[in-house]
Amino acid sequence: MLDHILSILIFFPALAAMFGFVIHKDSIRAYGIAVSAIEFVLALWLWFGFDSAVSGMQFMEFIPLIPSFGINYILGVDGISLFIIILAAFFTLIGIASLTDTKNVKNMIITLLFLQMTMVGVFVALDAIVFYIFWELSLVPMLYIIGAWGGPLRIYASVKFFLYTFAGSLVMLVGMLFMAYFYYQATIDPMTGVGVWSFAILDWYRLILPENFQLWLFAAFFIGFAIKVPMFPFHTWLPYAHGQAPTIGSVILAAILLKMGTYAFIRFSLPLFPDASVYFMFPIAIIAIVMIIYTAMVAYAQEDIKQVVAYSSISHMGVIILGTFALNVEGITGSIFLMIAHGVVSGALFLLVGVIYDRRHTKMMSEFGGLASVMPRYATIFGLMLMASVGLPLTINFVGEFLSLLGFYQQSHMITLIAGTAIIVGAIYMLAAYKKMFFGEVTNEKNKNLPDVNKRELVALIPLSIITIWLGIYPKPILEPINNSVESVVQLMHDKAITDEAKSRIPNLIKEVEEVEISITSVEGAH
Amino acid sequence: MFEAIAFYLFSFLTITMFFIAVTTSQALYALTALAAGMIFISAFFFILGADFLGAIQIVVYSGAVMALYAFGMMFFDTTRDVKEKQGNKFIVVGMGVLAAVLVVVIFAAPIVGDNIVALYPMTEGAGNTQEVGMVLFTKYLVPFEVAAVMLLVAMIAGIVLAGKKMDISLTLTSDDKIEEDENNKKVLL
Amino acid sequence: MEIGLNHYLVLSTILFAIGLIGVMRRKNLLLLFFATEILLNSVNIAFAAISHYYGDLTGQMFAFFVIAIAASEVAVGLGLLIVWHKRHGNIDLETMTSMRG
Amino acid sequence: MEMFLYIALFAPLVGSLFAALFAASPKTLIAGVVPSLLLFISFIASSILLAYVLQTGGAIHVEMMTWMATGDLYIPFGFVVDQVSVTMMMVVTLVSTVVHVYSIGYMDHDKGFNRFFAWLSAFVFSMMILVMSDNFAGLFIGWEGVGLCSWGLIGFWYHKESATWAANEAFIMNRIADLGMLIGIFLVYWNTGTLQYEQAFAVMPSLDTEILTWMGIFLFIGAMGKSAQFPLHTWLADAMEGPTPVSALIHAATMVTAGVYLVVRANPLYDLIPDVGLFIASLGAFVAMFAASMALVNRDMKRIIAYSTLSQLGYMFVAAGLGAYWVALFHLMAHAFFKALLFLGAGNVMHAMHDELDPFKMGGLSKVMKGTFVMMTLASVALAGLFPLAGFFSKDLILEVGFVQHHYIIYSVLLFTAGLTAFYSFRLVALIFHGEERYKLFGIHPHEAYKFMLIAMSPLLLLAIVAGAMKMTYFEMVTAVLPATEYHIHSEITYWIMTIGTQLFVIAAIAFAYKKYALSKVDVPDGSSDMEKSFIYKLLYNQYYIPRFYENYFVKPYREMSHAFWKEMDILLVDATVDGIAKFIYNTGENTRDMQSGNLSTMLKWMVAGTVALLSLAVVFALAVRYLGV
Amino acid sequence: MLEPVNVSLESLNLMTLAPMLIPIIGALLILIIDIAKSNLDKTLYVGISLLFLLIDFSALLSSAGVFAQDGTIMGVFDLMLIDGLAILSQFILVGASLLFIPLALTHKRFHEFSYPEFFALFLFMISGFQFMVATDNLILIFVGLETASLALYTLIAMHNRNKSFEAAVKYFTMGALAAGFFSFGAMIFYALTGSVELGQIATILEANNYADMGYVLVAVVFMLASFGFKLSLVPFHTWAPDVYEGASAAMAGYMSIVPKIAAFIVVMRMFEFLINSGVVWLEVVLYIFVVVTMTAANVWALVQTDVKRMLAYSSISHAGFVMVAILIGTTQANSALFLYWILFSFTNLGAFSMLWISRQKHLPVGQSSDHSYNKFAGMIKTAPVAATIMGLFMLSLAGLPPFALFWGKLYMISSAVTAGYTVLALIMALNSAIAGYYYLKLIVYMFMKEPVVNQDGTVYVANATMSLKTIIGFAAVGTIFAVIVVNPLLEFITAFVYNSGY
Repeated sequence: MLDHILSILIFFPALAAMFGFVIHKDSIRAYGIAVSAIEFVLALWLWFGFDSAVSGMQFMEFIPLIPSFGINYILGVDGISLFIIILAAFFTLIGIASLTDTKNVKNMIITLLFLQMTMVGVFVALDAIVFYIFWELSLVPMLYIIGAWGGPLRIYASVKFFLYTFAGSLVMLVGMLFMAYFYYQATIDPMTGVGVWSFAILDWYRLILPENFQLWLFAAFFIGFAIKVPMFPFHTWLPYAHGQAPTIGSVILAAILLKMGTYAFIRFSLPLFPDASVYFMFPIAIIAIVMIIYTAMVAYAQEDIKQVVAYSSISHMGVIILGTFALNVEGITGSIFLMIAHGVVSGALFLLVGVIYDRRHTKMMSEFGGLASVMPRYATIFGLMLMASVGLPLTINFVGEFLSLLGFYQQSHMITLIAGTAIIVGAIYMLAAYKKMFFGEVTNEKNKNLPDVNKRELVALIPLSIITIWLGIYPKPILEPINNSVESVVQLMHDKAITDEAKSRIPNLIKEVEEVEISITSVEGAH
Repeated sequence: MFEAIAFYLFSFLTITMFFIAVTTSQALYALTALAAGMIFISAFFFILGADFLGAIQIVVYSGAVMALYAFGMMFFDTTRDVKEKQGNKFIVVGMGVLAAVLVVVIFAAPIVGDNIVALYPMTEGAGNTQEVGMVLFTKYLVPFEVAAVMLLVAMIAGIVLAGKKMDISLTLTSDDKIEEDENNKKVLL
Repeated sequence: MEIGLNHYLVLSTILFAIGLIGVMRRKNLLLLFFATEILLNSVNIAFAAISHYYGDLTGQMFAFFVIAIAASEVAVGLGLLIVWHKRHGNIDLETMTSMRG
Repeated sequence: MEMFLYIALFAPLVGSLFAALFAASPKTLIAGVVPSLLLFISFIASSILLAYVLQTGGAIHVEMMTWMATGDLYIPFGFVVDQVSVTMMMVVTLVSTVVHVYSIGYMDHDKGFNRFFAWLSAFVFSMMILVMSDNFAGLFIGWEGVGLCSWGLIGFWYHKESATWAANEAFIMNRIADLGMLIGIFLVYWNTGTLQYEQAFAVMPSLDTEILTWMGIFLFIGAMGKSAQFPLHTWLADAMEGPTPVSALIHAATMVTAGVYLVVRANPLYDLIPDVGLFIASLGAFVAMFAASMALVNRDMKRIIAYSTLSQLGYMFVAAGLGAYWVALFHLMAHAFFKALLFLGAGNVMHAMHDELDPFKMGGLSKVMKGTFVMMTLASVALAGLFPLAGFFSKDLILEVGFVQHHYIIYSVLLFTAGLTAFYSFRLVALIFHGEERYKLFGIHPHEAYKFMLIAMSPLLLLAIVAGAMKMTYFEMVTAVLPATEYHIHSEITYWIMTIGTQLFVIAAIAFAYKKYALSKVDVPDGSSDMEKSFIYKLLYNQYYIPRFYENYFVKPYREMSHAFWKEMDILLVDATVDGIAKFIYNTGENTRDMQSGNLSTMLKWMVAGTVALLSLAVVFALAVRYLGV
Repeated sequence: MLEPVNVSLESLNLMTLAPMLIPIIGALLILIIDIAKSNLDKTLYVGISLLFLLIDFSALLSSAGVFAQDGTIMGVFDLMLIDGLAILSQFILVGASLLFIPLALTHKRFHEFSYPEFFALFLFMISGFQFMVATDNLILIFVGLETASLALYTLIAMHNRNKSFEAAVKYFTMGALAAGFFSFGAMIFYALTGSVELGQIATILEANNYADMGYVLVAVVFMLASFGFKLSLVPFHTWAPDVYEGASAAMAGYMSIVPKIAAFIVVMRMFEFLINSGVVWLEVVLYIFVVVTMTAANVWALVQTDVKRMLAYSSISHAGFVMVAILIGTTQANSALFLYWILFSFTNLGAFSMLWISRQKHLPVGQSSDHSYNKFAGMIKTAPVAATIMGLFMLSLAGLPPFALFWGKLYMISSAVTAGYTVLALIMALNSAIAGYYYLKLIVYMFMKEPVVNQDGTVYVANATMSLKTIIGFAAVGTIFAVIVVNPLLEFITAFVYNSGY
């Protein structure tokens, strides 16, 4: 069964969702929890069966789909994707378990299960088109979740979310088609004059492109990814999406969906275009700085607690981007770890915002104040997550943030110094928000008798708190597999780099080159 | 010389007639001018040796088509002056003239006649009708049959559209009403 | 003064242009149909001329079928006009603007 | 021995978690007692470790487990108990035990009793990590940990706006410095390839001075934040919003000295870069005087002590900067004892005065609070550096260091500051304990604190008195790891002149303070006296207007800029552009849909127009081909 | 004297006529039955039509088999040309018709289906289109085109309400103008080459090395105008929205597919050789055409308030998208055209059918058109299955993977990329994004708004019968599981297109 565990992981929730249609709406929640729990167990099983020492892809599956055009159903998982998959399964589980919306629960749970399919699919796909399928498909359930259960501006927010990402990914699709075409060109057999179409990412890895081609393709992929991440200035959909989405939507959006973009950078942009990555390193780093500082400042100005968390997500994504473009093992490992960390922490923060929203039906911070005395447990968990978000050592976020910044320091001291202000500006808006909500006297009558977090909410929050601290103290089980896979990526990049600049920027880990590269010389002749 | 005189004469006549046909505000004038123009065109056919075509032109157009139009005109009662509001005449005439000028600019140059082979050459000594028949019933047998189908289609179309059955629309009548009418044995269908 | 193929082509063009003007300026549908007849007829002249100058019968064939087509169009066109006229009592195309935008 | 190390380290954590169990429930005595006991155990363990270190002269080094490992980076949870860290451990565990016990009484009536102990013990745990860690990353954990606990404790009374504000300020200010520290750590890593002290310091001599200088500067920036050096000093005074035991433990004895500890710990680095050292010393001297000057006029008891702390930290940095690491550490230790004592005494006074902080509203308390009076006076004496108390030995040593190293300006500044110190310390004592009983005007009935609190304070008193005597033992111990420079003024006469001169100067300052505040009539200042109107007074009273400066030129612009970024940039520029593109497309459709007028004639015209347009294109092209031969 | 012509029956290859004759026979049969006994139920005629279409389909299958073996077949004095394009397009023609005919079996009674003539005309029309694609002789193309068009005008008008008359008249009039353009263009080609067969024309023009470029271009202009009308390229598209709105939804869906594929084939035959022999002008003009058509139609679709009209504009945009294949002209592009159109047929016919089953005889209360967006508001609550299926079609039209149309788009854009049309590929991609908006708008209405028209959802399936549901289910399944058939389809198409020399 482990041979097909990835397919099972993808399609089990979808099948279950289909069956969900016939389940009575009173028992749908139990059904949803059961399904997502099974999925989570499967994901854990995947981890269990995963060989941490291996840096390459594992559990590969291959089914021809459109072989004549090089599109095949190829799956595989490595250290980079493994934990995001587990995270996705985990968040779906606790998302459903802590679901508080009562309107159309059945539709919601079915949608969530479909969403889970797409999320897992994105991270295990090793064929660009299969990746693209899940990437795009993930928009639909999210569109529905935001649009059907969201706030007053929900339609605007959901449509904006959808179209913005959709537009970006179409540009990316063009890039993918170019990539496949270049592969075709490179593999043209001089005897027959016929090449091989392939959208398999691992095939693409073996392709060395001339620098100017890399630049253009990098840009095409970049647009798709940057909007998803979202990077400044493509970020404006996010505050609306978060602001309007129901709690569960925000949680999954922040925890998993945003990670697709950064994951894709590591899966596509870096190994495919090492020279372009080096070329664009500094512009992107500057964007990352803007994301970090600018959005942190905007977060500080917010009046709505959910918007604070939303903008904080962008700020953190900036650090992730920075770590990714450190192009060394420390930075990339850090950024992947930070993806997971940010998933856990921001997911938890959105859940926490949801807790208070359920009670008061407002998210404006001015409505609160002094909650620490009314809801001490809530305040404590919120405080913990806040500190994690701020990047306090021994919380999960610190490991990622530290490694990301450490990694980038090798590339540029100045930029890291500026980016490092993340820890300052992050503290500013988070503490300010916490102060507004939890400190001071309870002034608003409505807040006087708010119940503290209940069991259902704790079911979601306690595990998250435990993970937050556990992985902050002992990140090794996760860091190690990530590290191994990242090392092979970095080595691949180093080997593929053609410019001296790139060769010197990307460290050589001095390992044996496993694969023989196919060098393209004929690509120039294509146009 | 004769050919030239004939060409210019009939050119003048057809152009005039057709011009009247599209500009006059009297529907009757238009119809008459059109019919006249058609007949003048058949003159060209005769000049060019396409006797069969000339005959068909007179029979079909001046005979059938014009008659149809005449009936139509009576039906629509358009014999009176037709008031047609014109927007910007300049655009209409301008575009027409421009189109003509543009094409004429191209047509002013002679065609390079190389490599042109008459696939169905006219045979010396055979009448035009004979030639036409020969080609029509070999090479163009299929289009001929399709044209027959087309005429059938046109006929059915004309009958259906002008038929009485179109007067009461089932599309606009509610189903209950239709049932009722059918039950009352009123002839609807 | 030899009358060449180009003469006929130019004549055909002029008649075609007249037809176009008619198509554009006529608001009465019946008269508009007249203009479309002119279009087809103008082409027929050219076909016959080319056929003549090349000594090839295909042109005449084409003209023959064009006439057939023109005749069929009249039938369908008049049918449509009749239906419209029955409902609206006019055949003015200015009244046909229920769908737009 | 490793077991004792772990006991010393984790006992406070256990205590904290234990108290945290009760955090949400009403006051439970056990939540205070157990952590105190555990801390005592920790103290015992530390003492055993101290004994071990003293005996063997070696260090205990353990590596508990891996924390982070990726690429070439390897960071373990490693702990080292050597002479330096064991000193710190002793100070920390001792003072915190005292403070814990004291707090049982002090926080007696507080609703957040249990929560308080959770935070307090957590703080001790962080501090232990900070001092025991064997690498920079571990240090940073403790560094941030104490920051967090400091935040929690300053803002302990979270319903008070000023407290929460001060907590956030402290946290954020520290974060600014932490960034420097982080960069310093990055520098260390990328240049030495490791973050372990031992290995890193071993590599450093082979590195470029420039790189080392940067390393030194950035690490010191970190230290500046924690130790509240100028210009990051404002948070310390505001931090006095926290409960007084917190001030005693965190903002006097332990956390604020972390910066000094860092410099001492990194002595191999700073030895290589004397220029940076000199800068540190100069800054230290400046802060010493700067802080003392503000203490002169302040009217808040705790703030005065806080400024005094600041000033003493300056002294420590002078010593550390000048390479006299062991002196700095020695003063750190001594200072911890008497300053904690002073704060706890102040706490007693506050309790007695129902949280009144203005010493002008007190006076004559010596009658009702004998024990406290004695303790505070002795602590002040120690602070002033009078023989034979602890301060004399440690502080004079720093003066000597300055003198011996020919940094006469620093020396004079420090000397002058010593006088100021004596003045403001006794100004405070005089105002609180002597003179008229002004508190009666405000209808307060002061009472002495619980006995056990006083007893708890007594170890500190003892140490404040006798710590100086341990100087030579101490010297021998720490110089096993620190540079063993002795600072002796070559000429006996100069030495005696200096010492006695200093003592006389200090005594004079004390006398002046007593004359002015204890013997003459003191009014509660109402801003009417000439002194209060003078520029200098206002300058000092307003803390050189620095907080206001920060408020006006950093905080406010930041807030305004944030708002502008949100409203003007994010919404009006970035988002509006995105929406604008969408709207443009939509409006294009809206504006051009008239093309579809529904009029058949127009439709036909469009068709002809399209054809004519194509024709024109075609003819132009064709003519170009025909005549130009394109 | 004229020599008698000896013709052997084998050389005529009469079998090439079979697929076109079958619907004609069916139509005549229907007419005869009607004469023999009137007032028979429409199911009979639907059955007969289906039967003959199926026979037609199998005839096509056998032609395909022959083609796969022997390559292109000429027949009946070389007039009929059965090559890969002809076979593929006839498959689409007949296939789409097969899907269309059962839509006549609605729950409500609509005027046109009460005529046996409707089915006869329909079959005649199919045969007309079949003739159009199975020859390269301009005369037969013209006659086939007119046969089909005249039938189509009538079919539209037979819906019998004001809008359908208006639509038919508009379509007819513009069609007459387009016919004029066609004949004028054909005339110039004839003048240039003395031939009306496209293959012959190509040969002669190439032999002359395009000496008469001016003539060629003018001919191309008129042909473009004529087929621009058929394919609804901007600015010749103006009929399309009105006609789609006026026709019944089923007919509109049908019209968005069948006439266009026939026109595409002719255009492909006509322009491909020109493009490939480097007529830069045509390339430029087609470039402008496809970009303008895609974009403008999309932009107009954005502002529509009626779903059917929106779908009309969207169909225009899709046509522009597919026109790219003609511009590019590689084998891959031409294969993409067929792949796209097959997948598009499923999806678009499905979408229009969804409108068809929600059709009411009278305007819903408070609505200004048959299928306003408002009518679909909150459909997920009242008719969840219908809403889901409709949403599916919308997503597919938007090109969301893995639904049918995505694969078409993918392959089409890829062909642009492969041929070096980078900018064009980007424009295509961005246009898909713009298009996303209006498809999404319907989804938004269906899934995210509260119902306004009625609360019980019956309105959405008012017109539904088993056969309609079957067709929609078929289209939906095809849309979802398209990925399975894409590979065999692609291989089949590529082989056919390649072996036809395109």
